[in-house]
Amino acid sequence: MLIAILLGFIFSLFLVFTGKVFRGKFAILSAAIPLILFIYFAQFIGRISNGEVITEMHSWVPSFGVGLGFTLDGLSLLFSLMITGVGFLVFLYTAAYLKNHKYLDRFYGYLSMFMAAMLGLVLSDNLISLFVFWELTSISSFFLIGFNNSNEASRKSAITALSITGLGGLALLVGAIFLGVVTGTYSIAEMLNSGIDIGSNSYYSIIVVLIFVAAFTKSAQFPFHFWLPGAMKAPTPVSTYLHSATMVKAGIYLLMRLTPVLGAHELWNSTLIVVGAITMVYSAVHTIFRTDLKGILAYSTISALGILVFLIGQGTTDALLAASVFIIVHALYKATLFLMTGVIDLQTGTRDTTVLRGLRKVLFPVAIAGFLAAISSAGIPPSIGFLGKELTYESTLHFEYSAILLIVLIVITKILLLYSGFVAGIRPFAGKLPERFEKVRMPSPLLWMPPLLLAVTGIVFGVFPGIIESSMIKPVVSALGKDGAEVHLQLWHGFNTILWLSVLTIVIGTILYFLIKPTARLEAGIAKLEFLSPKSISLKIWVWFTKFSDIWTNFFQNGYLRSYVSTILVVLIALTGYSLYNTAQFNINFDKFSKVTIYEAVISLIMLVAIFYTVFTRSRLAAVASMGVIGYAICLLFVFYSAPDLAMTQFSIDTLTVILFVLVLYKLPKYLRLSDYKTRIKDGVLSLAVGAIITVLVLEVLAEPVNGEVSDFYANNAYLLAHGKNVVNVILVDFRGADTMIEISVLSIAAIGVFGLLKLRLKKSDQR
Amino acid sequence: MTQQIVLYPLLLQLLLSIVLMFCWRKISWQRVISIVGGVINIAVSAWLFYHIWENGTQIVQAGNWKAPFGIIFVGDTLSATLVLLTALSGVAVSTFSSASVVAARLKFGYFPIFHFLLLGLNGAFLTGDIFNLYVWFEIIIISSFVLITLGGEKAQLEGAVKYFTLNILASMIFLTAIAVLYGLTGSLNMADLSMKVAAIENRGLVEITAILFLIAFGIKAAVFPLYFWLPDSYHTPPSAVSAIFGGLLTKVGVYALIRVFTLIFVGDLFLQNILLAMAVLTLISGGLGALVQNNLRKVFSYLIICHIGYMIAGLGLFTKLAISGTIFYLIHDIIVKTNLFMVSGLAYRIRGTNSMRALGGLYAEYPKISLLIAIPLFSLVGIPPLSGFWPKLSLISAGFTAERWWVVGAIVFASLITLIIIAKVWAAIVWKDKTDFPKRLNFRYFAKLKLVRKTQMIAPVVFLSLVSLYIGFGAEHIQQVSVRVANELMDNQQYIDAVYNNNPKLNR
Amino acid sequence: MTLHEFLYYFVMPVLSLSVIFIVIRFLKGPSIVDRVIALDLIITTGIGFIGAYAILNNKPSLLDVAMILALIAFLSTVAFSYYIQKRNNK
Amino acid sequence: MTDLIVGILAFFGTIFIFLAAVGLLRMPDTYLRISVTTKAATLGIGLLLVAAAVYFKDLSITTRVMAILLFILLTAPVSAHLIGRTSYFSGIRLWKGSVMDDLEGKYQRISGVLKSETDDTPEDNIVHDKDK
Amino acid sequence: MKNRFLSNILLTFIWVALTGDFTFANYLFGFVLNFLMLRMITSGSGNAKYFRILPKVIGFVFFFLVELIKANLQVAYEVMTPHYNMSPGIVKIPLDAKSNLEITLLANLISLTPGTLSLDVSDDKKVLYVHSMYINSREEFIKSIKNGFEKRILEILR
Amino acid sequence: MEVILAILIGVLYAAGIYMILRRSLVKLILGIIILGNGANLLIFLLGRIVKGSPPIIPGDSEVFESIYADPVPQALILTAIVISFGLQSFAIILIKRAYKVVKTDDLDEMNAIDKDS
Amino acid sequence: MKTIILRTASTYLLPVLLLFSIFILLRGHYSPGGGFVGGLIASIAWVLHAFAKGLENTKGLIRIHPGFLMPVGLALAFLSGIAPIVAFDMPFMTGLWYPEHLPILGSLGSALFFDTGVYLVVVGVTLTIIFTITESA
Ligand code: NA
Ligand code: NA
Repeated sequence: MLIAILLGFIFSLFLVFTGKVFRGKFAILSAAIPLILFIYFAQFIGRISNGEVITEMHSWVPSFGVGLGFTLDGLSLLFSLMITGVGFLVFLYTAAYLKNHKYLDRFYGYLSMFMAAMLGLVLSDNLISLFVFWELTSISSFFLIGFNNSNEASRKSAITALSITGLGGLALLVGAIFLGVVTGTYSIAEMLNSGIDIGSNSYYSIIVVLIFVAAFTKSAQFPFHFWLPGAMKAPTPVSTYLHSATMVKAGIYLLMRLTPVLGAHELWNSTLIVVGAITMVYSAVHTIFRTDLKGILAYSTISALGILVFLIGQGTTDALLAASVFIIVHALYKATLFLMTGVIDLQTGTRDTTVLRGLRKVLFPVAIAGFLAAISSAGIPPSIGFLGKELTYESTLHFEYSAILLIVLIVITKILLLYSGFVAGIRPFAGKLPERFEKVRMPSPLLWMPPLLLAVTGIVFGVFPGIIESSMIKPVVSALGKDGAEVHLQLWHGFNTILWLSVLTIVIGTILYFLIKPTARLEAGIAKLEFLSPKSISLKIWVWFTKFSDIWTNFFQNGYLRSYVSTILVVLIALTGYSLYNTAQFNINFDKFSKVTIYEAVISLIMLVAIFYTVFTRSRLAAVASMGVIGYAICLLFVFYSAPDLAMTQFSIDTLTVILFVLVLYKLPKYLRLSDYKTRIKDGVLSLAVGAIITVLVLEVLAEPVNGEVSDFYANNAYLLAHGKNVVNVILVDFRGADTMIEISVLSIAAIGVFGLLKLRLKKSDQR
Repeated sequence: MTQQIVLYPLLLQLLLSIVLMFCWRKISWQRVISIVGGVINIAVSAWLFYHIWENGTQIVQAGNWKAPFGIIFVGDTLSATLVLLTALSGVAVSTFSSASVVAARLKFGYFPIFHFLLLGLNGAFLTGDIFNLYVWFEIIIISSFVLITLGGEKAQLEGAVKYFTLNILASMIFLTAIAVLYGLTGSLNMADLSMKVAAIENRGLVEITAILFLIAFGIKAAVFPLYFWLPDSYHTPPSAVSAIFGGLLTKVGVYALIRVFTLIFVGDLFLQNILLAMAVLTLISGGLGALVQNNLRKVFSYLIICHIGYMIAGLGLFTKLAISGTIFYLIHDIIVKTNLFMVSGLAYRIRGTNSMRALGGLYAEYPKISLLIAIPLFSLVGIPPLSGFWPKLSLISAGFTAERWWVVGAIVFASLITLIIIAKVWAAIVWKDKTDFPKRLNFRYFAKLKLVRKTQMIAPVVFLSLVSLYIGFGAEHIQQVSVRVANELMDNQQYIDAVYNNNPKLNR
Repeated sequence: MTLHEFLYYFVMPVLSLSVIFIVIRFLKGPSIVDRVIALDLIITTGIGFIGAYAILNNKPSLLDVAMILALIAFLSTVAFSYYIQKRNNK
Repeated sequence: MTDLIVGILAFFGTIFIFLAAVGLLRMPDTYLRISVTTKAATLGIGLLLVAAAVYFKDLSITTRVMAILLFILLTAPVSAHLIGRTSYFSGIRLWKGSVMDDLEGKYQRISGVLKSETDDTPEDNIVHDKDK
Repeated sequence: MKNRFLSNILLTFIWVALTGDFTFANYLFGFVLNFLMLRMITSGSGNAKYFRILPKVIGFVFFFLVELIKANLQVAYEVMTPHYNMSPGIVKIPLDAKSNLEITLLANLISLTPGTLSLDVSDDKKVLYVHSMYINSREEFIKSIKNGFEKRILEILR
Repeated sequence: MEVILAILIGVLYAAGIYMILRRSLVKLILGIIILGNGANLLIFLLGRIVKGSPPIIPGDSEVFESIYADPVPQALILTAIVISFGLQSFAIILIKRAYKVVKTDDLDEMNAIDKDS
Repeated sequence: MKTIILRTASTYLLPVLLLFSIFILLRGHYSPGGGFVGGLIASIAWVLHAFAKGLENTKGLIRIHPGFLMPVGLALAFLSGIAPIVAFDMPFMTGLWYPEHLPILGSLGSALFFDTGVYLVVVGVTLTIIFTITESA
């Protein structure tokens, strides 16, 4: 299985180096990859339907408890087949759709990367590796949405999509980690086997909310749904593959996969039902107001995803069964509709439903595909869509809480979806062919065969539900923790409430179809309410957020060095001051200190005076001179306190520094510009606070006992072992010689720096 | 031979610097020496790492004076890892510099100073003496300062003044802290300090000292609200310089924080909370800053800050798991940030600007380079399984275990914002069509470079990309290293024992 | 009165007083030249200080410092002169 | 006996330094201050150092003291000359009680040339008014 | 050649005196050291005959010390009394001294003596400008300098 | 005396910082130097001060016979002084260079925060 | 500067100061002094010379670029540091001592070579800085 998953990655890597070959007529060869994979997964159908679960384990990062553990059960098999099957058709379709596109090879690269990631996602047993693949789907989706990279809108949509799914991805990561910490494993199988009741864990709600955020963003649930219509900027094969059949279902997959782990809890059920319901109705209503084919399909997709979440939320066996079937239904008809849209777009140059008419005359096979998909979408027998709808109604009707309300909502949704299915799949082909479309030609079979195949499959499954009943649906349901559930799929259920609801749905929907014509006016109408939509609210929040970032950043990073210094000092004062205030013990014993002699006092006084003068004089040169005085005073202090070496060095360096200053200063204007009065007061307070803290700190340290172990060692061994009597010098060249070695390096660097600074003049073109 | 192995990376860099100084004007020699020396350095550092991995912590007593009297160089797993990473980044930047740094700069000592900088970094990682650490910090400051100003015009000088002042301020605070520590214990050896500080009764003083260290290293590590020097200066020097700065300079601050707060000042709750608060604000502030920039290198600069937050968060959480996350992130970040700044240099060389508004068209013109750039960019985001992803596992787990929700929140926030920013960067420099940014006169555009120079610019990016791919895909190895480092750090007795029990042949 | 007391109670205080006078001149200026002279004299007096202090503490090694002071002090005067002349030439 | 000699030397040394300090404070113009300080301080230091040499009675100390004195004797007048010259050059006026100024008009402002006689390039000559 | 040799010897003595180590090895070391150093720095010329002038040098030193103390007392009086009794000014002194060394020595000694300060030497080395605290008459002052310091210095150096 | 020195050190720190906060680059660097002096004195004082006993083993003995000043802080300060000298000289030259390029030593005029550049 | 007095004085001060600097260097191990201060004094000697006689004269006298002293000094210090490793497999900077007591220097050891390296570096650095800045003044 590992190879199967990696195949896509390997192929995309392969394309990096051999891309040119796959840009032309050989492009179609790449469809071999999904085909092989489809066949590979198809061969497991038998084993899986016998209740077998195939697992495979590859060690990866055991330190994190992260392995490449793959599980092939009903659920993952269903998804794998969808991914590779639809994938195969999309690959074929693309070869014609983007024929001779200069980046066709890259497109295939991203597409197969996506496919591989998606397979990894659905096959992973380990939550972290699931997350890894989850993110890879987001990234490949990012590249695909932005495929028309010259188009700014396309780039923006890609970023939006990545941001939203990225948010979800992080939520998944955090949720997964929390789950991992709580259960002690990242393996879903082990979580189930461990028997830990996560529902009663105090972190349950946090974890569930995180998982929800992940699933909702990926599966475009309200209010995170708005990235999906934007993602329609991508080429149609992408919309088909990622944004209807596979990737958006990853969230659904996640919810289904975790149902046995986290489900059967009130929070789980009610949240999913509410969010699913809102999403499905909200988006279904939206479809009425769209005129762009892809726009209609995008919203109907969101609505369908809402239905799935709604069903998973119910969590009953019936509901999960309905969800399983509906996944297949939706994949088949939505992929068809998208591919069909692509053909129409390519051949007519428009996707505007207000102008598209009568295309059946020129694009007959496509019209058939569209029609079949439309009835499947509408839930009209004998399509499999009917089956899906019946199961949905049934489970909703039997749901234990608020069944009436829920059934009303789902019926409304279904009616609207019928409408939109008809608008997308039938309207472009019905009626009279306008003049402008008379010259439309039949495209290559590569373009019309895939949608037709998908559409026909939908009918075949509808007529013979047995094909999928035990081979696919039953294993899925059992994978969802409903082992041994009765699964029986059939078109005819007899005359019951559900059937009447179906009839109602079909009738009202059909009436709507004839009543409401998609018009630009309608679209403009909804646009007025746009400011209330999650999209514009998010956008507004984003704008505010960016503004805030700007203010925040410029507040701190204002370019003024002294404001930086001030901030740092404020932190220093606050922290040390707080600590001093809390812990200081003023047990300073003044007797321990040496007494003050007059000369020490005078030198200190002079130093003080010189400091003040340096600080307050307006002449630079006078400041330099008086800094010299400070230095000489310190030098004398060093002499008094037994540090002749220091005194010498201090004095020489002080003198040299003065010389350097003097050599530099004469170029500068004589006097300084001063800050205003208020600033000076503020700075003064700040500096004095630091000074005070330092003084107090020093006095406190002086009150502590002295430990002379190290210096005694130096003193005792300076002559005996290191052959020197000036202990300071012995320390410098021997005991701590390494310091000195570095120090002379520092000096050399400084000199090189000065040399470069003054001598190096770069040409304008060489700067930076 | 292996007795002194801890010192070999240092001695090698020093030797290189000296030799390069002797070759003052012979810049073609310098290029060769620097690159060949860099390769040898990798070998030496790898040897050191292997040796320490096999035999545990190694020490060298400079001057053969035993602890705590002489200066001790200690190679534990953390040090060895960082030395190895420095070597990897170093050779990449050497190579990149050979092509991207103009000859005029090379004639004024670029390479010797570059190797001095590497020397300083290695020294800081290996020393076991707190004052010696200060001295290494100074060599780092001065060499980075020279590199930042070399041939500098207005923007560069402005940046340099801020860089200089705030780093000097940090050094002063560091020095003050050392003085206090010496005043309290009479010692400078870090292992010795570890024991002596633990025995001090006046805990308040210890806490204040720790705060001083925190601020000093915090400035170097560029944590909130001490990072201001960084965004104002990192975008100004040549990209090769930014690369080594971006990759390693702030990390020395992080290293110092880790070392000091796991060895000397352990278990102060107040400080841990401060660290966590700083980490959270760093993650947020860095992210916000990066969001509003339009200069590629400024974006990366703010991202440096942002991501420092991860490492500080791990240190603040102070559990083995968290520390291992910090270490993993450190390893990842060094490689990726170095690479990113080289990428920015590449972009600059291609288009003559780093403004994201003016950049663009890489996708059409240089598809392979675009793909190459994707590796560091998305590693930075932590798109799994690229390298930035793994440490977040540890950090988030640790945050969860400690019930520090705001830390987890900040980590998530920073990850998300990084993702958005990198997506923007990608869209702006790779996807967007070439802009009508005016051609610069006499500018040596990438396309005009000789093949060997082109190779010298691309090869290091490829090299570091491979390394970061390894970090991502071979995460198990890196995680083993991180866990071992975390174990060593959380048990400071191990360090102390290594320093004291290792008797050299001549026992004075 | 011993020599020690003499140094302690007379020499050092008088030298201190001298330094204060010099510093006053340093502060008063009025010209930069006056400050330079004062600076020079502070160093010179410093040499005296060190000499007396060496006797007082019986530490001849301190005279080495005096030696350095005597040698180098002159250079800052040279530099200042150089500066002032250059500035006037400007 | 030694102590007495040391004491006397130290006494005079200190006094001369003190005089220089007072002179520096009191003298009315820069030239006079230079004049006063160079001399008094040199002598003062000399005496103090000799006191030290006598006190330690060590040849190496004595030679060191001699070296210091040599340095001072070499450098003090040179620096006095430099700073005095600079003062004049930068336009510092003589005290109002000064009786003559032979330097008037001899320095060339731009070239820095010092002539021995006043010549006919008055615009470049440095002339300052006496302090009124 | 001779001049350099003498400088070398002189410096060797200074060295030995400085180190306070009067051994043969130290003389040798000092000699070699100074030889090397002189070799490095020697550029100009200027001859001096050390042996002939040595007694004169000693005599001059005493003369100078006396002058020094005398003048210092004068200054002391000036400084300590409340009123100024001085009549300062800048005087131009024509030079007999010709070589740089002669001029410099003269100027320095004048500066060292209290109350007088050599301000500068004209570029043609013809005159020395001296600031003095007590100028009763220009001629008298010039004569005192020329007969005092200048004469003695020239005696020693020529 | 320790108290006086402690206060003096505080004043040096305060003065250094105050000058770093000024507008002039020259003052800023003077501030850094003063701060450095403060730090050196701090090390010196915290190593505890001893009057008139340099850590130089007297003429003919092999070890100290009387008290001596702690040589370690002295060695540290020496290193710090020399390092600061390197940094300072570079900084001072920077004033010159900055003045040449930016035409001012006024720091308030050195604050480009253009997001594009 | 155009002053004969300073120029002449500096001619005589230069050797004295240089001599003195070496003196300070050599005795560092026993008395106050050492490579740093020694180097500083030597540099000051040259700087003084440059002030008095002009930079070109001084440079002509030194002949080599002072910057060259930096790698030389560093190399000397470096070699004395690694000598113990190379020769005796002892740690970096282990003091190596010539067993006999020598005149002037006292004990001769690697520390002296190290200090001489320091001296050269300090001279090289200081002169490079001051000469460069004077040239570009
Ligand atoms: Na009087
Ligand atoms: Na005089």
